[in-house]
Amino acid sequence: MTGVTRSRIPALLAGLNGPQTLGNSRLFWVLWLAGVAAFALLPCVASRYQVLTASNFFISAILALSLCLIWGFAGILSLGQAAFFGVGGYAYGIVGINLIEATGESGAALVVGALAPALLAAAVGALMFYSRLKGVYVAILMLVVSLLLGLFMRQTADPAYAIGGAYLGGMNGLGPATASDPSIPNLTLGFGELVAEFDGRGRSFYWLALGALVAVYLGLRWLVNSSFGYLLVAVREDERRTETFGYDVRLIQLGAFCISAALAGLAGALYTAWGTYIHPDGFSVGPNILVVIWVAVGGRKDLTSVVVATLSLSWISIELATWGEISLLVLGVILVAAMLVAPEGVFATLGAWFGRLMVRSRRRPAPPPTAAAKLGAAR
Amino acid sequence: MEWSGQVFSWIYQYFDNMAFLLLAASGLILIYGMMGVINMAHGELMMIGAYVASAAFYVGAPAPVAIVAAGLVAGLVGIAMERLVIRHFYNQLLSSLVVTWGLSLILSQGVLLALGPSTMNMPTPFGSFSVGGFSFGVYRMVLFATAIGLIAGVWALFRFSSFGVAARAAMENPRMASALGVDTKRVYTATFAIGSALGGIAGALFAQTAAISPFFGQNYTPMAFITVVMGGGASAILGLVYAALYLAGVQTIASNVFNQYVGYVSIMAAAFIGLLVMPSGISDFVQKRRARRMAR
Amino acid sequence: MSAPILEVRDVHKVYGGVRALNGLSLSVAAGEIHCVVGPNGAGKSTFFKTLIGVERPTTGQVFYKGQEVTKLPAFRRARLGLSVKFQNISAFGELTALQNLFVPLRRNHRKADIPARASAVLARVGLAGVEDTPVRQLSHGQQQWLSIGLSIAAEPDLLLLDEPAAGLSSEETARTAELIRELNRSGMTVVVIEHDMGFIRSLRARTSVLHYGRLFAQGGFDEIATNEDVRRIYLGAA
Amino acid sequence: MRAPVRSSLASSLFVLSVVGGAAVATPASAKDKITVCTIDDLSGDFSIMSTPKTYGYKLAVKEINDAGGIEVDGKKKLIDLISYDGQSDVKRYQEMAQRCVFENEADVVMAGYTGAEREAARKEVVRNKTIYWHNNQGEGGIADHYSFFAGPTPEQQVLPAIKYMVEKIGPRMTFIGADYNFCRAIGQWVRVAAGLAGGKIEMEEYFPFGVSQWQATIDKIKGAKPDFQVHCLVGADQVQFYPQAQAAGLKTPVWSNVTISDGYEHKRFAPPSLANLYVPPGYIEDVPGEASKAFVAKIRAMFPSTPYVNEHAAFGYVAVKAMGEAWKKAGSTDTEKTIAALESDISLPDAPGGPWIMRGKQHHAAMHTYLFKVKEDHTLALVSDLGMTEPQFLTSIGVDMTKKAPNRQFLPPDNPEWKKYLAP
Repeated sequence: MTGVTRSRIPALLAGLNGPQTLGNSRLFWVLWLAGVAAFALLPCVASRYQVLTASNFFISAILALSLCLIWGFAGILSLGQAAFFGVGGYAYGIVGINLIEATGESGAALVVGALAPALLAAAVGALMFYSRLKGVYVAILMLVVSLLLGLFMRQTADPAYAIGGAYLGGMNGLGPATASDPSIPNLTLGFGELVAEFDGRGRSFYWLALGALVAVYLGLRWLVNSSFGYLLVAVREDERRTETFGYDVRLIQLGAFCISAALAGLAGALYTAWGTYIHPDGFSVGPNILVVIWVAVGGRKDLTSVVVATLSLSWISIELATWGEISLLVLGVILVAAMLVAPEGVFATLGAWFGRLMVRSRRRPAPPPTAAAKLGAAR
Repeated sequence: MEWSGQVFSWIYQYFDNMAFLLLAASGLILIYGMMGVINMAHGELMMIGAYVASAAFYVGAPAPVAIVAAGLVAGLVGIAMERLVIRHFYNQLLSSLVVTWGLSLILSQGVLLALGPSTMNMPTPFGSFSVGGFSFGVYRMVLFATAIGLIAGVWALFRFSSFGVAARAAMENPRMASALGVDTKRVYTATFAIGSALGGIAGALFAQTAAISPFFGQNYTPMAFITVVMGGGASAILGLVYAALYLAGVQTIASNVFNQYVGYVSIMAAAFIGLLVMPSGISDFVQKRRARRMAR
Repeated sequence: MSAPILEVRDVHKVYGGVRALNGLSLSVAAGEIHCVVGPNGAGKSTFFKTLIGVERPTTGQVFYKGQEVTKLPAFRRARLGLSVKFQNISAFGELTALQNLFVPLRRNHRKADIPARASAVLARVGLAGVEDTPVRQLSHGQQQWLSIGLSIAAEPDLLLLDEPAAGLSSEETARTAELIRELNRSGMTVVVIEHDMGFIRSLRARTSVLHYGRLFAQGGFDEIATNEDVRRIYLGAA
Repeated sequence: MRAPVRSSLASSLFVLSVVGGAAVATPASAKDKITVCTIDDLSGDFSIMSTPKTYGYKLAVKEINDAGGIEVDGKKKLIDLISYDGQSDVKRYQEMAQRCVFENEADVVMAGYTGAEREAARKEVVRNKTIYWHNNQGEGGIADHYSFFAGPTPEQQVLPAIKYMVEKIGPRMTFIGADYNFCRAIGQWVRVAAGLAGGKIEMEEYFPFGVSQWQATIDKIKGAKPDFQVHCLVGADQVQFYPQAQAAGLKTPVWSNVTISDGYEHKRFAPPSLANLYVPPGYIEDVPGEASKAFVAKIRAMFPSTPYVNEHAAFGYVAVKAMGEAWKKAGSTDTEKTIAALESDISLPDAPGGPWIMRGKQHHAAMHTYLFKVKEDHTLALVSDLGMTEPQFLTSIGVDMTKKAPNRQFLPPDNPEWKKYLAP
């Protein structure tokens, strides 16, 4: 498929296409653009509640993409992705409270929100990967890190837990230390007089979140289809073999891990800015598993599927919450059914199936059969 | 208050902490260690055990009968789960995690809808005894003895019985085992059933000290997993014992030297450090050390 | 004979009570093809793993180009010019052949040059034209050759091949042997670890026989093939 | 090649916009009703406590509607009750609070059991200038223009009850509690109460939620030989203290304001685990009086499977009734007018636990609290009617909500007179 499409697609898109991602055809990109455009126009028809809820879904999708990068492409299982989300969220809040009155903007807080978890990932990741920790051991270690962070944040009810003007606030969540300190600021970007404030409840924030999601999505598509992306897949498929080409696999894993943490942190920072609220419940087992669910139900090896799954599942579960006691039961049934029908991910399976269907309906076999392929078929 | 009492109290706490980890993890170790399935619904099997035991107890069954009944019912539920769902997810760690998370939602929420938010737990039997001016509940020691008994039983089953040999063969190399006439399907189902029954029994035992609700089991699952993984895969059952010895030891020391908050945090910290030092779990680490010693 | 490019001295390796290597000493001269054979369980794979750095010997030393590399991780040995191919097929199935070659080539070459170099490597191992084919669609033999291609794309001084002929048809085996000779002619030292005596015969190179984790015999192929003791351990094992 | 995904996305987008269109179309009819939006834990760990609260809401709404509704803007309007399941999940509270405010355009939002749930929902509700109610005990001291609290505060439970315990049982006490905001606040209040009543705290320790093995702590408490213990043990793990303490022969009386009133532990633990436990509820089923009996009868008639009519049921009921009175008094559902009405000391003389009066300057309510003791067979004995307890804390530190709301939470250290009691 790649061989056919490569030549027909504008050079701009070439870097975004490849076998690491489903959906490389012109049709896909046309539909993709239509989808993004529809989302961009959504605030014109949807209610305020739907707009602000969708903003939250976009943030969740960024978080899911961050896990998809390390789990789907680098083969690192993590049960602690929400830890980075939480750290990013707290970092945004703490820096935002302390700087908003001095600088009038919270862009720096957003940057710190991405950097702080990346630093944490560098520290924890270096310890893990240089100890040759693998598979489920990484997953559990990251869960432990998340639980430890949660344990710490929960017991910060004492007013002594204040960083500048920010009071960590224990279970009740981050807030101002004294009555004269500001509360967690809205996302405010710009310098001096030229600042724009993005209220989490409004359309401007919606477009910003959508833009961030599209940017992260395209950025990751480019990354996994670049030679570094091939390297990630190589590490996933055979760590030892990759190492024998002279690569320090641990460093590659660490790099991917830090990028992933930064993206999760970005999502966390956006989440805090969205609701101007952050609390330590996000470090517990449930939220960590939720990220895994989004990625697994979508299909961990495909970015598009993960985004679609996250948006759909978030939407389904928030609608179910209005059904009362039966909601979690139904969600459980959906999860089990989805995993039984498509263990490799519902949307990835669906996408691959449709891809084959399209090829067949055009009555054109996918790759021009090379001599090699013929030889392969003969065997 | 005498020294003898204080020392005994430390030992008692150590055993108590260990019993908690061993019981919560005893069923999981089979399912994770032998089938490569992270069963997030294990806590719900414990919950079912607790409900069954409590119901049996209040219709007049003696406690031991109630506990056996809990094991049987949880085992049957386990068989159903395995036949319908789990068999598609052997050795797929995170996929199995997602699907069993779904099962756990179904089971806990189903029980909530069917039976309401809570039920009466069972009284703690046996009373207390005292050593050097300190008094202690007998039941916690019974828990510990039962935990050791269950672990030893499972170990013996897999070590000595023909079922155990077949099971280990099926885990190691399913294709080879089935070629040799082992019905691998049935072996898997039976292993899962035994793991589930152990969960049910653990739930019934905890039901005599803890409040019972549909979400009863969720408090045990994460800690049980950390223990199981800490133990490592080189020798699953022995690894579990090592992990319980290690984590409970750190916890007991930290709670007494500092306070119980530090003690609780120290389990997590000990797991963190332990995994970094022993990246494939304790049993693997011990095995490698032994190999190195033999080489010299 | 020229200076040894690779040398192991008195290497022991113990796994959980099993002595896989038991005082093995062996050296490989620069520029030669060197075959290592032995019956099942002789310690061939362990030997291979300690050479490439995936396993560390329990005791003993490994030297490469005169430098001790015993404790060097695999990727550092690779950067010194040691390249390997594992026994099982070790190309990356979910990437295309071209993308596979990106992995060894991107360390030493600019991105723009890589496709051309990759095509050259593919041509050299007889796989011209498969650039954009996902590797899992290639035949078993093609995957083996691509795997060798990946190894030589790193432009090594020493190439270690573990059972390069496993699972190949006789025609493919002959082509593989020809490829190895061709690589050797271009200046590469090649170590072949192999169970199949037929394949070794076609290489006609210096051969070391391992048995119970030690060097059992060494010499030209004919010398080894006619050695009564070697015949006995092979038959005994079979 | 991902058209199905895209098209399914597109179709869900379509669904979204259709739903959106419908939502835009509905407000006209919604205006005919008064909207009460509630979020409670119907599933998850806290459903034990919070499910009865929805019973209280439903009963109050039914009573008001059966009586023909409330006259606002010159027209009788019925109350529309919208209930969401918070699933014991903090993030869900934030999301559902938004739904209440924006989608349902609620006139009042009542949400949350724990402090974390409360803050997640409350922050979202008040920043959108909507009235918020929290209807069970909390750490108190929240002084916010839009926030009202139906349940008892620590000063109403801790101060009178500890005074009673010190006078009747003895001055020496130990304190153990869960390490989070509520129990930390209770700890501070206990210190204040001990200081005021002449008691002495021999030991004070906090524990994370997962702790379930208590032998070390039991030893420590025994070593301290207190006259009574004060507990703030929260969650399924921590309450395992009780059977363990019984088994280990620790029989010292216990006082706790988080047990029985929310989770009716005496109905869930086999006797005699909780024997000798003193609790100070604002309401439980065992509270005497005609109003209490009538309330229990009405709840059971409507929800026969109710395991126990707890504090949540009563204050959920009270909150809706109080809002009804306020709307009636204001003659409007306008937020500011309703707040003004609420601040004029709305009272419910026939509340389940006895007369209940919202103190407008405090946004907290005056009410009866009671001291019960759990007997060997787990029946409850009324030890003392602690009488009508007034919330005074905010007033004592100079807050008057009818004049200016500081929009923050105050805790005992904010009272300079209590500094001496709080010093470690």
